[in-house]
Amino acid sequence: MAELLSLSDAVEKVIADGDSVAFEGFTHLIPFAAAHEVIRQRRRDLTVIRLTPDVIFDQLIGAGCVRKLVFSWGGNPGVGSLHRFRDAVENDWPAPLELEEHSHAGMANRFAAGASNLPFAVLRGYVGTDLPGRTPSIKTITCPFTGEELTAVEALNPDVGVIHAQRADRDGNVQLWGIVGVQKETVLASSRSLVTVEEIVDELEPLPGAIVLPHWTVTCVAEAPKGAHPSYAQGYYDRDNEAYRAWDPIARDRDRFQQWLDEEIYGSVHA
Amino acid sequence: MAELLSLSDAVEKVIADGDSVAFEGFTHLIPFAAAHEVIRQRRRDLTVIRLTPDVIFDQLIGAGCVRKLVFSWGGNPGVGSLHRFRDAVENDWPAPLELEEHSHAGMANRFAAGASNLPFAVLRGYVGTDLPGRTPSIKTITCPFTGEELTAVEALNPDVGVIHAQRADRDGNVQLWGIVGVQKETVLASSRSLVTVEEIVDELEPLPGAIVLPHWTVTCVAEAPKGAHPSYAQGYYDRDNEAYRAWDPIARDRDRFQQWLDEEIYGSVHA
Amino acid sequence: MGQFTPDDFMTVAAARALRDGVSLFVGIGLPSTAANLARRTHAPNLVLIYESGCIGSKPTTLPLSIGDGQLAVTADSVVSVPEIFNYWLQPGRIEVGFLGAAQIDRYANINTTVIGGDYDKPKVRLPGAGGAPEIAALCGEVIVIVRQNERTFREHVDFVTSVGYGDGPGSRERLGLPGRGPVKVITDLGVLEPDPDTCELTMTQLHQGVDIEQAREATGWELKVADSVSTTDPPSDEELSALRDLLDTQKAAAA
Amino acid sequence: MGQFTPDDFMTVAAARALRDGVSLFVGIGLPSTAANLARRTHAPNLVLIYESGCIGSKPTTLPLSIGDGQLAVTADSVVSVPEIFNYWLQPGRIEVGFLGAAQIDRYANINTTVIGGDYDKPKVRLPGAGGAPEIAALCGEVIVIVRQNERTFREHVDFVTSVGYGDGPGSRERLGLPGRGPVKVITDLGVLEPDPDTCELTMTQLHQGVDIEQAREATGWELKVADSVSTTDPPSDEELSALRDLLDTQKAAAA
Repeated sequence: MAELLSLSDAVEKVIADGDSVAFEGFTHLIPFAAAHEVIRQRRRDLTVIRLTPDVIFDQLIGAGCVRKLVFSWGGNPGVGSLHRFRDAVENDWPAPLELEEHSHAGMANRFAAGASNLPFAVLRGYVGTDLPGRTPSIKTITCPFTGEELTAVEALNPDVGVIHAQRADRDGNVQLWGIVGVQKETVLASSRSLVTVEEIVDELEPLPGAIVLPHWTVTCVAEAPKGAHPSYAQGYYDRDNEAYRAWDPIARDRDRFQQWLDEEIYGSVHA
Repeated sequence: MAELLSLSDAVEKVIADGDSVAFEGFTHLIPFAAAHEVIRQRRRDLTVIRLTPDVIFDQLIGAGCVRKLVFSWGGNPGVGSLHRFRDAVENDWPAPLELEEHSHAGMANRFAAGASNLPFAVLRGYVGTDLPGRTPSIKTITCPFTGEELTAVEALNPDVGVIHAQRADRDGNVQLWGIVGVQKETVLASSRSLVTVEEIVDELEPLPGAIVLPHWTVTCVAEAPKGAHPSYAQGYYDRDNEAYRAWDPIARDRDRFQQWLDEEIYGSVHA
Repeated sequence: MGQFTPDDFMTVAAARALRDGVSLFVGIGLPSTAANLARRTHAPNLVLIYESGCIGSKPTTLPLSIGDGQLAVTADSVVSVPEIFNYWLQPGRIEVGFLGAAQIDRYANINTTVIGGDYDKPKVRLPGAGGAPEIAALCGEVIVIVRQNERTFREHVDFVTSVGYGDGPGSRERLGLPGRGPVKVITDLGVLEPDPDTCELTMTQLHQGVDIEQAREATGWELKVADSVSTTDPPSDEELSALRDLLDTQKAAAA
Repeated sequence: MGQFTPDDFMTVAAARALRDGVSLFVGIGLPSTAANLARRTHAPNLVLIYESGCIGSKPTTLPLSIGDGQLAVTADSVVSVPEIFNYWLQPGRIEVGFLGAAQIDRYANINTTVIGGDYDKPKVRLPGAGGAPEIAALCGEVIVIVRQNERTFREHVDFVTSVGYGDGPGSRERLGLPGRGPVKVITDLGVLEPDPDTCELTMTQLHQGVDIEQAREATGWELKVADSVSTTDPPSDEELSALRDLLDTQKAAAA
C-alpha cells in the first residue's frame, strides 16, 4: 500500500543525491511543488528526465541539482528559451550539464518499454537526422519477419518517478484525468514513485477518461494543493500562462534567478 | 467520413470472399450480428482473426465461411468446448481448418503493432513452450542494447476489422466503453473497418473510460441494436450466460447446428 | 459439518492457499471460484486481475466469463488487453497466477492445447493457450488447480502450452523465466509441491479421507511422496456456506 | 483594407494552405495561430491534433502551449503520448504536419537543435526535436512556416533535426520516409515549393509588395526562382479581423 506522507518527508524518503528522477506531466499536471521541495532539500548530481524540461527543469538546473538531462524539447512553451538550461549548456553555469537528447516519440516509447519491462522499444523515428550520431540510446534493429530496418530506443527505468495527479484516496489509489501524457508509464517504469495530489478523498468516483494507479503501484503520495502551478490541474485550476511569461525575465538574469530562489524556494517552506 | 449503412449493405461493401477479417470484442461487445450477416451472405474462404474465437467463430466455422483461424483461446467461456471448431480441426467438417495459434499476450501485441504500422512487436512470451515450433509468426529477436534475447511476433493487419460499440454519432464518430479489449487496435490495424453500434445518436457525451474512434478512422457504421447478443453491451444489456450454455448442445450435433443455421440465420433477415 | 464433494475440497484448499492482499491473475472456472471464495472468507483484500483488463474487480456474483460486465464495473481500473499483458503481467507486478490444466507432468509443465494424434489432426482439440504461457512465466508464483487422475497426470504432456519446471532444476533459469513457477498443485485428492532439489512434484498433503494409494493410482508416473504427508482439514461450515452462496449467485445470475 | 505586418501575411498565407477537413498535426506558435485562423475562416472542419494527445480539439481561444486545458476539454478524444505517436502519427493517419524552423536549407532540412560552435558547446542551444523528426517523416505532407532571412535560410544547417529532402532527389525514398515531405515553405516574404525534379526549394510566390531581390537577399544560398512567380493576395478584411480576434483571445486568456 502507498504511504501517505508530507511532501518534505516524501522527497526525503524517495529521492537521494545521484538518483535518476523522471518528473512527468505533459504541459498538464507538472509536479512543480515536488521539484521545489527537491531544490529546498538541495539534492545534487541528479539525472533528471522528462520530454519537455519546461520551467520546472529550468529551475532545477539553475539551482544546481542536475548533472545530466534526458529530454526531447527544452523550451518555454509559447514564450521562448529556457535561459537557465541554455546558460548551463552554453556556459556551464552553475555547472556543466550532460545531455541525452531524443524526440518525443522516442522518449514516449522509452517510458512505455520501461513500464513493460522490455529493454528497448521499436519505432519509425530519427531516420536521416543527426540525433542518432549524438545519442547512444538510439540504434537500428531489423525485423525478423520482413528484414525491414527500424529504430530501437533503450528503455527508461528511472530510480524515481514523480508525477502530480488530481486525487488519491486514503489507501493511496491515485486518479488523474485530462491530458495524461506519459504519467502512468513513468510510475510503472520507475523503481520508486512519488505522486503529489490536489486532494486526498475518501472515495474516488469514476470520471471520463480518468486513469487509476492502484495503491500497490505507488511508493508514496503527498497532498500538495496547487502542486502543479504554474502548469494546471484539470478540474482544479487553469494554466497560469502569465507566470510562464513572467519566468522569462527572471531566468534571463543569474542574479534575478538567485533572488527568486532565495525568496520563493529557500525562503518558503511548502505547507 | 465514415459511411452510415444498413448492416447488410455494410457487410456487402467491406467483406469479400477470401478476406482476412478480425472480429474483436473481448467477451464484451462481440460483433455477433455482423458475423451472422456474413454467414447469411455466404462469404467463403475467410481468414478469421480474434483472441477468443468464442461462439461467434464456432458459428462462422460451422457455417463453412472459414478457411483459416488465427486465435489464442478457443473455448466456450465457463461452459466448455467449441464443438464446431473441434469438429473442423478433428474431422475436417464442414471443411479443413488451418490454424495460426498464439497466446493472448502475443495476439494483443500483434494487433498493437499493426495499429502502429510496425511489422512486429516485442514481448516476453512463449519461451519454452511448443508454440513457436508450430507458429511461424513467432520468432526471437536480440536487444541491440543489452544483447538479451526476446520474442518477436508478426504484426496483424487484417483486410477488415469488425467491432461492435455502444454508440456512434451521425458523422460516424464511434464511442465504446467498459472492457475495450483490442477493439481500437483492430480498427486502426485494418485496411477497412465495420463498426456496428447499439444506437446512433446526435451527440456523443463523454463517459468514464470511453474510447472514441474519430469518423475518419472508420470505413462504415451500421446500427445493430442488441448486435452483441449473447455477449453484452455495457450500459445496454448483460451477457446472456444462459445462451452460452444453450449453445453447447446445439453445437455438439451437426444436424441441430444445421437446423439452428436454417432457423436463426438463413431464415431470418437482420432488421 | 455439511456435505461436500472432492471438487469442493479442491476449491477450498485453493482458496486457503491465497494470502490476503496479494494481487492475483485469475483464469475462469475453478481458479475464479477459489479466488472469489477466498475474498468471501479470509482474504477480503485480494486484488483480482482478469486478462480482460479488469484490475481490482470485486464481483458480487461468480462470473461465468473473464469479461463479465460486473468485473468491469466493480474494477479499480479497466485497461486494454495489450496494456494488461504489457504494463501489468509482463513486469511481474502480479504476485500469484492461478492456472488450470488438461494435462500436467511431474515438472508441472501444462498442456491445454491438443491431446492425442498430432498437432494438425489431434484426437482432442483443446482451447489452447489464452493467457497461460505468460502467466506461468511472469507471475511471481503460480498455483495450479487440476483434478488428479491418469488422464491429467501424465508421464509426458502431449504439448507444452505453459512451462512449469521444464525438464527439471535450472530449466527456468536457462529459459530466462523470471517467476518462481508453480509452488502448489492443488487437486481433488490433495496438494503437490515441487521438491526443492529436483523440482519434481511431490505429494505433501492429502485431503481428509484420501489415502496415498488413491493418489498413486491417479498419477501417470511414479508419484513422489513427502516423508511426512499432512492432512487437509475438511472445509469448515463457514467455508462451505460461503462456497454455496457463491455458486448460488451464479445460478441466480443465470436464471 | 486594414493594416497588417509581414508576419500577419505569413500567418494568413499558411492558413490558406490548409484544405478544409484535413487532419493536421499542430505545433505551437505560428503553426497553431495559422491552423486556428483557418478553422475560423475557410476550414471549419479542420481536425487539429496536438502531440499532447488531443485529437480533434476545437479551441475557442488561441492556446499558448500544446497542452492547454481547453485543447483537452474540446477534443473528440484525448490519448496518452505514446499512443498519439504510435497509433496516430506513425501509421501516417495524419495528413498534414505544420513545422517551424530555426534554420532551413535548400532541401528543406530543418534545424531546431543547436546553432554555432559544436553540439556539446553550441553558441545557441535551441529547444531541440520535440515531435518534429517524426512529423517531418510520417505526416502525409509537411508545411513549414519560417521567417525568411540569412540567419534562418542557410546553405547548410548546423544540425539536421528534421529531414526535408535530405541531399536531394531520392533521399526520402532511400531513407524510407513514407510522407511526401515539405510541400510548401511559407515565409514573411512569400512561398517556396520544392522543384519537382531537383527537390530544391523554389520561390513560387511573393506576398504583395515584396520584390524578388528582397527574397534573394534574405536567402543564404543562391535562391532558385520559378519562371512565373505569382503574387499572394493580401489578407482580406475578414481574414485580418479573424486573426485580430484570435490574438485578442490569447491576450484575454492571459489577462
